[in-house]
Formats: sequence, C-alpha cells, structure tokens
Amino acid sequence: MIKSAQLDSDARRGLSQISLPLAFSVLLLAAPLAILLAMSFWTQDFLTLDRTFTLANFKETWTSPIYRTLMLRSLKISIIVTVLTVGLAYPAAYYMSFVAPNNRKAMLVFLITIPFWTSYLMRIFLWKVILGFNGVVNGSLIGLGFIDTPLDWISYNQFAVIITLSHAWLPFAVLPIFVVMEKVNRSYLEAAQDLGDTPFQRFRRITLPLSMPGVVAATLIVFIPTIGDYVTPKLVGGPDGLMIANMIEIQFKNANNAPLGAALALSALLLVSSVAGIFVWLNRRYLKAEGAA
Amino acid sequence: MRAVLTKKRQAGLCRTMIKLSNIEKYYGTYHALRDVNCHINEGEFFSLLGPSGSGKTTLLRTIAGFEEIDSGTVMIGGQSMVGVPPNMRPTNMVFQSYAIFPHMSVAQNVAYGLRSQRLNKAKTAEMVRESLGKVGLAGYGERAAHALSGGQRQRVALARALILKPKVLLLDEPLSALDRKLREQMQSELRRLQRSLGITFVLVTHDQEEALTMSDRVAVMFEGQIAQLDSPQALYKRPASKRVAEFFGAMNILKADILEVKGDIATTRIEGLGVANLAFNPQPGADASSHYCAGVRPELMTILDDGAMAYDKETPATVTDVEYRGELTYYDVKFEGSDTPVVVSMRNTSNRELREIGQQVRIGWESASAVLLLD
Amino acid sequence: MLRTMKRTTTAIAVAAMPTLAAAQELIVLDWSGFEDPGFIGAYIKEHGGPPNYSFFGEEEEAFQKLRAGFEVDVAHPCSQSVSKWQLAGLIEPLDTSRIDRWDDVNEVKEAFVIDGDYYMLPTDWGTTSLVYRTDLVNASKMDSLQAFLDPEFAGRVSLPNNVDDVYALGLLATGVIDWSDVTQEQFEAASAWLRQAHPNVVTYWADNAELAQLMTTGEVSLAWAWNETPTTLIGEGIPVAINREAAEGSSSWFCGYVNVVDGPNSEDLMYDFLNAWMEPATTDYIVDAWGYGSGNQTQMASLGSEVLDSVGLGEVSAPVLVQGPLDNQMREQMIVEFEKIKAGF
Amino acid sequence: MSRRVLTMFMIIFVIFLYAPTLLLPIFAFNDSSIISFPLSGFTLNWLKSLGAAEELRKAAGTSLIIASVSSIIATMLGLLATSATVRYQFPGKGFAIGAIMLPMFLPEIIIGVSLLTVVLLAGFKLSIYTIIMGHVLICTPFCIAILRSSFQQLDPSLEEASLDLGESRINTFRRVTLPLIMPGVVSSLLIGFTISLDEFVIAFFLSGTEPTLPVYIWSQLRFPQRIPSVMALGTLLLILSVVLLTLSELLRRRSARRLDQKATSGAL
Repeated sequence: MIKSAQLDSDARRGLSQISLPLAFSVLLLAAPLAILLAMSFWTQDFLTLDRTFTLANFKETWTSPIYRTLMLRSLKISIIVTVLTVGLAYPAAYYMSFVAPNNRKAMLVFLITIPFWTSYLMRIFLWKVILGFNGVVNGSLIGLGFIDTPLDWISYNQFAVIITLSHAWLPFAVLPIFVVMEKVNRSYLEAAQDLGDTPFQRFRRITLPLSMPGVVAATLIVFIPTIGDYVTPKLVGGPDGLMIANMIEIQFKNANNAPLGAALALSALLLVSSVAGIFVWLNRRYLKAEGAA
Repeated sequence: MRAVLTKKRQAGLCRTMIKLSNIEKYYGTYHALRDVNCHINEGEFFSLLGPSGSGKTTLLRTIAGFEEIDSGTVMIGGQSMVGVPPNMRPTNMVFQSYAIFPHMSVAQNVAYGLRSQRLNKAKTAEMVRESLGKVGLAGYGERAAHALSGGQRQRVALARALILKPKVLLLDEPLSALDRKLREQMQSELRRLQRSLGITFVLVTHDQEEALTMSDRVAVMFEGQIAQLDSPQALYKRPASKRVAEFFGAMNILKADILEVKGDIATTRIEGLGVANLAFNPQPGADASSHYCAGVRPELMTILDDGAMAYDKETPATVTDVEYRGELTYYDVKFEGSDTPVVVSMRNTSNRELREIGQQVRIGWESASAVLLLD
Repeated sequence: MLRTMKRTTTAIAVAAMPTLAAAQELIVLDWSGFEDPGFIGAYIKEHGGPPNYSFFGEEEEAFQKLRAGFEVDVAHPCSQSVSKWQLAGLIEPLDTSRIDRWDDVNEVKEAFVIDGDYYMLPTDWGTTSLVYRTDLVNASKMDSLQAFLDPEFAGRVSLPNNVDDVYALGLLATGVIDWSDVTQEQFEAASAWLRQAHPNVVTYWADNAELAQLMTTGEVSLAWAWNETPTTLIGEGIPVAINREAAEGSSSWFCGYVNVVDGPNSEDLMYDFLNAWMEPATTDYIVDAWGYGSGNQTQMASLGSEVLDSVGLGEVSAPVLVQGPLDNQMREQMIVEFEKIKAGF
Repeated sequence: MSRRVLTMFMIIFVIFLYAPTLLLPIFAFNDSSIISFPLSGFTLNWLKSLGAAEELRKAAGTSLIIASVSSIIATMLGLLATSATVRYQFPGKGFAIGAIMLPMFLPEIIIGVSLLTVVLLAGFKLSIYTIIMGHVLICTPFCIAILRSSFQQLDPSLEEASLDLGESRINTFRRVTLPLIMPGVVSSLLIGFTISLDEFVIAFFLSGTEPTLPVYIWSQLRFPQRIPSVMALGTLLLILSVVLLTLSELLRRRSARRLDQKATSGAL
C-alpha cells in the first residue's frame, strides 16, 4: 500500500550505498569519457593533436559509405547474435530452473561457465578446427556422404563470426535469465494452472512475463559488448566479416587518428544505446499489454 | 491481570506506552499523516481503523521505525524514538505478508531475533518450543517455511515476534489474507493471547467488525487524520461525524438544524422527526459554520404496536419497503414532510406480525439515541 | 625456487613501496616467447637470472602504453615503428661503443640512423615470400606474384593482416623494390593491385599459427607468408614450397631492441642485455630453434648457405624489398587504405 | 514444453558449449605445432614443455588471482549499487547508474589507455592491483545487470522483518538478503570471474611485469611457438576445474546425507 522508498533517510542510505561504486567509476572513467568526447571534436595529424573545434569527424562518420556499411553490418551481426544467444539461453535457463532438481542447480551453473575459462584465443583456434576446411563439421559431412567437397561458407565470414560470438556469450545470457527464473514464485505457476491454464498458456502468461527482466538483462549483456568486439571479426571474420569496432581500433592505434576513432566510438555508442533503449521500451509495452490482457 | 489494568484505567492510573504528538508526514507533495496525536496505553489492544490510503499503515510503520516523519515526536515507554532504528525499538511487528524467511525452517524463523541475546542452543530451543506452543504450532519447528499454510505462517510470524517479549506488538492487517472462518478464530486467539501476555497490541485493519470485537480502543483514520479515537462502544453509539458513523454499520442520517445550544445540550430540529434536545460536544476542528446532521441507528427505533410501552418520542410514518431477514426485519419508512427513507430494524418475535407496505405506523425513539454528527 | 620466492616477496613489496621495489632489475617490453633464456644466455650467466618482462601483442599497443607513461628500459619493436617512436620522444640513441660486436651487426642498422644516431639494434629478422601447397597448385604458375590475382585461386589465398607485409607485396608486384622513397603514384598502383587481389582472399592471416592451420587443411593453398610458416609446415610433413625468387621478388623484415627514454634502471644492464643478444650462441639458437635470422651478420654467414636456405633465410638472386623505415605519412596512408581494401572498398 | 524435450535440448546445449573445449585435450597431445586435422600422433611434449614455461605458468597463476579478487570486489560493488538503486529514491540516481554502467558501452582500448593514464598520474606502479582495478571497473556493470533482477524480486518486508526483530542492517544483509539473492550472487561472481579471466585489452595496458594469461597468450600471436603448450595448460585448467566441481558436488552430497537434509529451498 505504501512504498517504503522516497524517504529522506532512505535517500541518504541510497546515496551512501552507491557512493563507493560511483566514486570508483567516476574517478576512473571521467577521464576516459572526457578525453573521448573532447577528442571527437579535434583533429590529429600523425602524432600532433589539433585542438581546434570541428565536426568533421562526425561528418565523416555519418556520410562516408565505408563507416555506414560497417556500422549497419555490426548492428546486423549483433542483433542476430543476440537473438540467437538469448533464444538458445532461454530454454537452457528454463531447464536449469524449472526442470533440474534443486540439488543439481549449482552444479549446472558451474558446468555452463567452465568451458569459458579457457582463453578465448584458444577457443577461436578450436572453432576454426571445427568449422574449417577439413574440420570437424566438414569432415563429418563428407564422412557421412552428404557432401563431396568441403563447404567453405561456414568459415571466415559473417556466419563464423555469428557462431563464435553466440557461443562465447551463451553463459552470459543463461545466467541472468536463470537468476530471474529462480525468483519466480512457484505458487504463481500453480495458481495459473489452477485457474485453468494449459502448460503452454501458463508459460506464455506467467513464466514468460515474469522472466522478462532476465531476458532484458541477457539481451543487453550480449548486445552491447558484441557491437564493440573487434577480436572475433579480426580472427574469424574473413574479408566480409569486419565490424565497426575493428575500424575504431585501427583509428586509435595504427592509423593515428584517435579523433576519428572517438567520433566513430561515440556514434556506435549512440547507435547501441538507441537500439537498446527501443528494446527496453518495447519490452515495457509488452509487459503492460500482458498485464492488461 | 486485565482486570487490574481496567481498574487502573478507571482510576486514571494507566501508563502511556506510546505517545504520538503532532505527527506530519509527506510523500513528496502527498500529505500522508496530518497532525496525528494520540496516546496508546500499556497493555491495551489498540486498533487503527480506516479505509485503504487513510494512513493507518504509515502510522504503524512510523511507530515501528520504518517511516521517517517530517515533524512531530514518537515516544515509546517514555523514550523519544527520534533517530532510533527499527532494530533498536521495543516493538515487534507482524507483517501483512508475514515476511516469513523462506530459506529457514520454522524454528529458525522463530529463533531469528534471539541471536543477539547469545543464548545457548538448549535455551534457544526451549524458548522456540515455548513460543510455538503459545501460538498453537507445537511440533512444527522443523518444517520448511514454504511448506506452511496461510494461517500457520501467521502464527509463525506471531511466535517470531513474541519470543522477543516486545513492549509493543504491531500487527499490519494480519488477518486480511485468511479465510473468514480462520479469521474469526484468529481474532479470538489474538485477543486471548494479548490478554494473557499483557503486551500492548497495535492492530491495523480496514475491517470495522474486527476492530470493534478485538480492541480496547480504536482510532478511526481518514485521509491521514484521526477522525475519532474511542472505545468500540462509544464509537458505535456516539460517532463524531457522518463519515465515522457510516463506517460502522447502518445509520440513518437526517438533516438537522441546531436551534440553540445550552451547555452540552443542543436544541435541534431534525428532518421528519421534529425538534429534540440532543447531547452536544463540539468536535475538534468544528466551528460556528460547521454543518451538522442527526443520526439514529435502525435498531434504536421501533415501530410501535398499538398501546405499546412508552417512548420518549413518537413520530408517524408510512412503510415503503419491507425486508425480512430471519432474525430481523428491516423496514423502510418515510416521515411526514421528509423524503429521506429511514431504516428501522425490528427483532422478529413470536407474537410480532410483519407490517405491510403502505401501512401507517408510529415510530418510537429516544432523543438520547439520536446523535449529532459533523457533516 | 629461491627465485620464485624472491619474486613473490617483490610482488608484495610493490604494494607497500611502489617506487623502491625491483630497482635494479632490467624491464624489457617484449613479445611473449622472447623471454626464452636461449636468447640471452650471457646475461643470465652474468646476472644470475633473466630480466623482468612485460609483454605486448601489437606494436601499436606497446606504443600507446609507453606514451601513457609506462616505464621500461628496453623495448622490442620492428623496423617501421622506430621513427614513429623516435618522433614521439619515446626512445633515445644507443651508445654503439658499448655494444661489443657492433661491427658484426647486420648493415640494416644503417636504416635506423636518425640525425646521425643509431636508434635500434637489429636482433631478429625474417623473410616474407610466396608460399604454396605443392599438391594443390601448379608450381609452374608460382614464379610470379601475379599468381595472387589468378581467379583460379579465388578463395584459396591468404595475405597477412599486417600493413607492412601487405604493401611490401603490393609494391613488389607493381615493380617497386625500395620503399624508402615511394611516390604517391607507386602507392596508388600498389593499392590498386591489392584491391584486385582482395576478392581472391579467404582471410587476412593474423599469425603464423593461423596460417599454418589454414595451409594444413588446404583451405589456403597460396599465401604471402613469413619464412617461419613454411619451415614449420615442412617440418610437419605438409607439402608446401617457398618461392623467394618469384620474378618480382620477396621481402624481409627486421625487429630489434630500442633504448627507451627514462628507463628506471641502469643502462649498464641494458647494454649487457643487448650484448647477450649479439653472442654467436644466440645466433645459432635463434636460427635453429626459432627459424629466424639473427642480427649478428658475421655469425649468420658462418652458418653456411645450406642451413640458411633450409629455413628460408639464404641469399636470393631475385629482388628483396627490405622493410626498412618508411615515411610516416606514407605509412599512415597505407594503413587507412589497407583498412578500406579489407572492408571491400 | 515436455520435460523430455527440454532435457534433450539441455544435453545438446551443453555439448555445443563444450564443443571447442573438448578438442582442447586432442591438440594438447597431438604431435604437431599446428592446430589442425589430420592428427599426427600422440605426444606428451607439450605437457612437459609447461615445466619449462615459467612465464606461462606464472601468468596463469596471476590470472586466477586477479579473476577471483576482481569478481569478488565487482560483486560487492554491484551489490551496493543495486541495493541502492532498486530500493531507494535519491537525487542523481539516473546519472549514478549511468556512470557505473558506462564501461559496458565504451571501447576497451579507450578504457585501457585512459585508465593507464589515470593510474600513472595517480602515482601507482603497474601491478596486479592496477589490473584488478580495471577489471573491477568493467565487471561491475555485468554484475549489476545480474544482481538487479535478483533484488527487484525480493520482498522488502523480509528485510524489514529482520530489522524489526532486532538485527542490524549488516546482519540483516548477511542473514536474510544474501541467502535469498544467492543464485544472483553466485552468477555474478561467475560472470565476473569469467570476464576477468579472459580479458586482454585492459589487462595489457594495466599490467606491469606480471602479465595475465590472456596478455601472455595474445602477445604470442606473432610468434606462436607455444600454442600447443597453451592448449596443454588449458587442458590442465579444464581438468582441474571439472575435478574441483565434481569434488565439491560429492562433498555436498555427503554432507547433505549426513545431515539427513534434503536440499529444500532454492538452488544455491
């Protein structure tokens, strides 16, 4: 009936609790962000920064076809990876929370994170072995007589980037969904069934809306960092798999054009935040509609 | 024990356990508590009654220490509670949701608050057993919390609070989640428990019947204010305002004009009933411009049989509707010169016949049973 | 064991006394793997143990880290970084009189002279050349770099994901052998050539392990590769051949140690370290165990052409584009252009 | 969805997760420095070479320490931030949470270079502490994303009940809040651990002379003499973690049996 928040002492408590993590972030991150922002309005000639204000970097970012192509490609790959990852993670989390016996849950959580304790570089090498020319997939397909010559569309392209990235982010998507599902009060499910829902209706009307916060968290956890990944496209992307982060990376390093890199990074940040924002908004609407129905 | 307290109270000796003075509380611009003042006595069963949103839970949580007030003081046992956090207050609470810790057994829940007392295991177990026994859950200690029924959860919540021997037990609508039968059973159990322990109970409820049956005194709250604070009987008989009156069962409300006030007697003209002298004590917040009306409970009026026993007042009326309800019959009647239907309830006795619609009757009533209500 | 314990104590002491600890241990910023004691046997013998290493994966990252103020005594970049690092004020001249075998040092050292001072001691080098699977491509077509453009090899070609090696190829293929004064037209011709080659490329290899993987499976049958890769592959029995004498030629690269300004430790230690690298024993070891050339020219020559040819380091008659220092503006253009080419623009 | 379908899905899911990792041992014992089929033969050389690869082993140790400490600190900061934002209203809340979540949005190279500048300006020497600092910064947003949902679904009256029963705020957190959000906390620790263990860019910029395993491995890209040794090391670490997991599971079962207690309440 009455919310316990909104109080002076609570406000103080909230502030004091957040002060430590906030101070940590601000102290360490204020500089990077300020530098990034300032730099995006400057220009660089080899090693010399020209601190005259200009919008040229943003103009180049938003008009040059190469950046637009890379930006859209990154967005596309990130969205596919996110959908794939969250789509696969959801039933897995569902299994862990609703099907697996209680005393197995902890073990399952560890089980799905352990493979990710080996270096990413090693995993990429091994992915290439799996997807590669004489790799596990092709070898099996040839061995089974499905194909005669190795498929070459499964490595060194966007497909390989998508597979590798989805795999890498799976545990990060499973965990948030699992955590939320663990909190779903089991009596709601019984209530729904009691009120005449079929298992599927019950899933759609109770489990899914209640686990939505986890899906949102998982989506953001996968989507946001994926667009910034430059290692995977560099190592498995081949010529058509490069993403915007590769370009940002190059501008900051080899190309000695940090200002353009900053403008690209900020634009990518803007793009990611808007897409993430739209997603969160759509989700709210969905939950509202679900609640009203 | 209770008898002693009652005597003390009669002698004006009972001690104040909780004193709330000038309490104001805002949520942003919403004025949640408006100048709340009241005393709650030691050993008293005190209820805060009101519709939802009236501020009763806020007031309870203010006593417990969960809400910070914007001005005013809370004293418990003679000590100011300013800056005293909930865990340091001599109060314990039974939450509306019961707040049973789901990861603990019943015994662990009950023993929860004992930890700071650093008792040995045997002593703790003994106290838990005793406390569970008091609430009728002997032998339930090893049950998992989530395996309990609603009534059992409530008992665990009680046992968990009572084991700490608080000076004040706060109950936030503890019975609202229970079914009717269980609720009635728990009402009497709570009452019995309170009597046997002698602890001050403060109960929040929106159910007037619950408040009337259980409490020594009830504070009726509307919109963040205490509208009336009195014993259940007085509240029923002498509600101070139309709102309070309507909150407690049926009351016939008729327009009234005060013609003259002499001391505590007001000569009043009541719609349809004529002029009568009614008891008058000005309500706080009322002034010369305040409007009043008169209220009479249906059971305090009678349809007079021919030549029946004398009533202070008699007024002719016409029956407009009859509703037979077994034990009672409700009649809607209209007085001459009034359009307001008035309900009269009559006990059905073996020799009493039902009246018919359209029949002319005489209504007997006492001027003492009519009350002046602030409009 | 004692060393390990000492290191551990140092690590703890670092927390307590940030500036005092590790005062007299040389700090080397290097590629990982170069902490191999075989390279600096003399130093270890003299000082009882190896120096402290800090590792980097890309020169540009090392550059950024040094620029941000990370203090080391000596670093290990490759030839193209020297002038950039010097311009950024990160490195200072070497005192050649303190390098015992200075006269034996490969003459490429002259390429690292800026304003009369020597800035890098070349210590390790290799070659980049045409490498192919003998069982998968027709050897007769492998005598020209134009093979990379042949549609027959579409999807079977891998080029380095490394601007220097790639432009060395582009320039060689368009007839430039010395890139020290490459003109804008030559650069554009090389870019156009690389753009033409791009559709044939299945991927730009990032490292030897990756290329070795690709060539072993046969996904790549033709590559522009470091000499180390074919050496490894041949050692594993994979049918590959190296052609350093393609008509247009091949390339060579150099890496070495530079003297970082404001190194926290004594320069004596640094010169001991550099001298250890110039020991003949180091040369023998690096050629034998790693398949790289050594900066000690004299000792390299003494190994004999048979040994050197077997690891792809021997003398060749075709032109060699030495990846010496390159005009910084030009290199920057190459970097930007290469990114565009890779992205298909 | 029927249980059998879900169980089948889970089995395939786990196989997919382990797909690349299962090849790890193969190449750790394959007698070739090239990570590729066909296999050339069995060897223990790579495993033996670990004995000599002192830097590699040290790097692995450093990484484990950094990952453990970072995940614990990041989870603690995440708990503070989450509890503040989920429970309380206070001015500047949006800004605060935005600032804390920001590292998730910024390119790592930016974070790396500028952290290095900040750290050096502040007069710190690069060490495992500076890496921990950087990793805490980037792990905290992930921890918050996980912990947030845990907190959101926690009934606030449970904590109030504890306070009301006389426990202090800290003990309330320990006895009531923490056990109830345990699945979230464990997941947060695991995510922090996993991210830190595999993070390269920030670790590179903030490492002094004690590299982490990813820094070491990534910097070997150009001269990959020891990739199979790294595979051998990965195999050992994998086996170690599986053994530890099995061991703890066995221990848990035994103690559960001894206490004759069926694990009743929520997961972890």
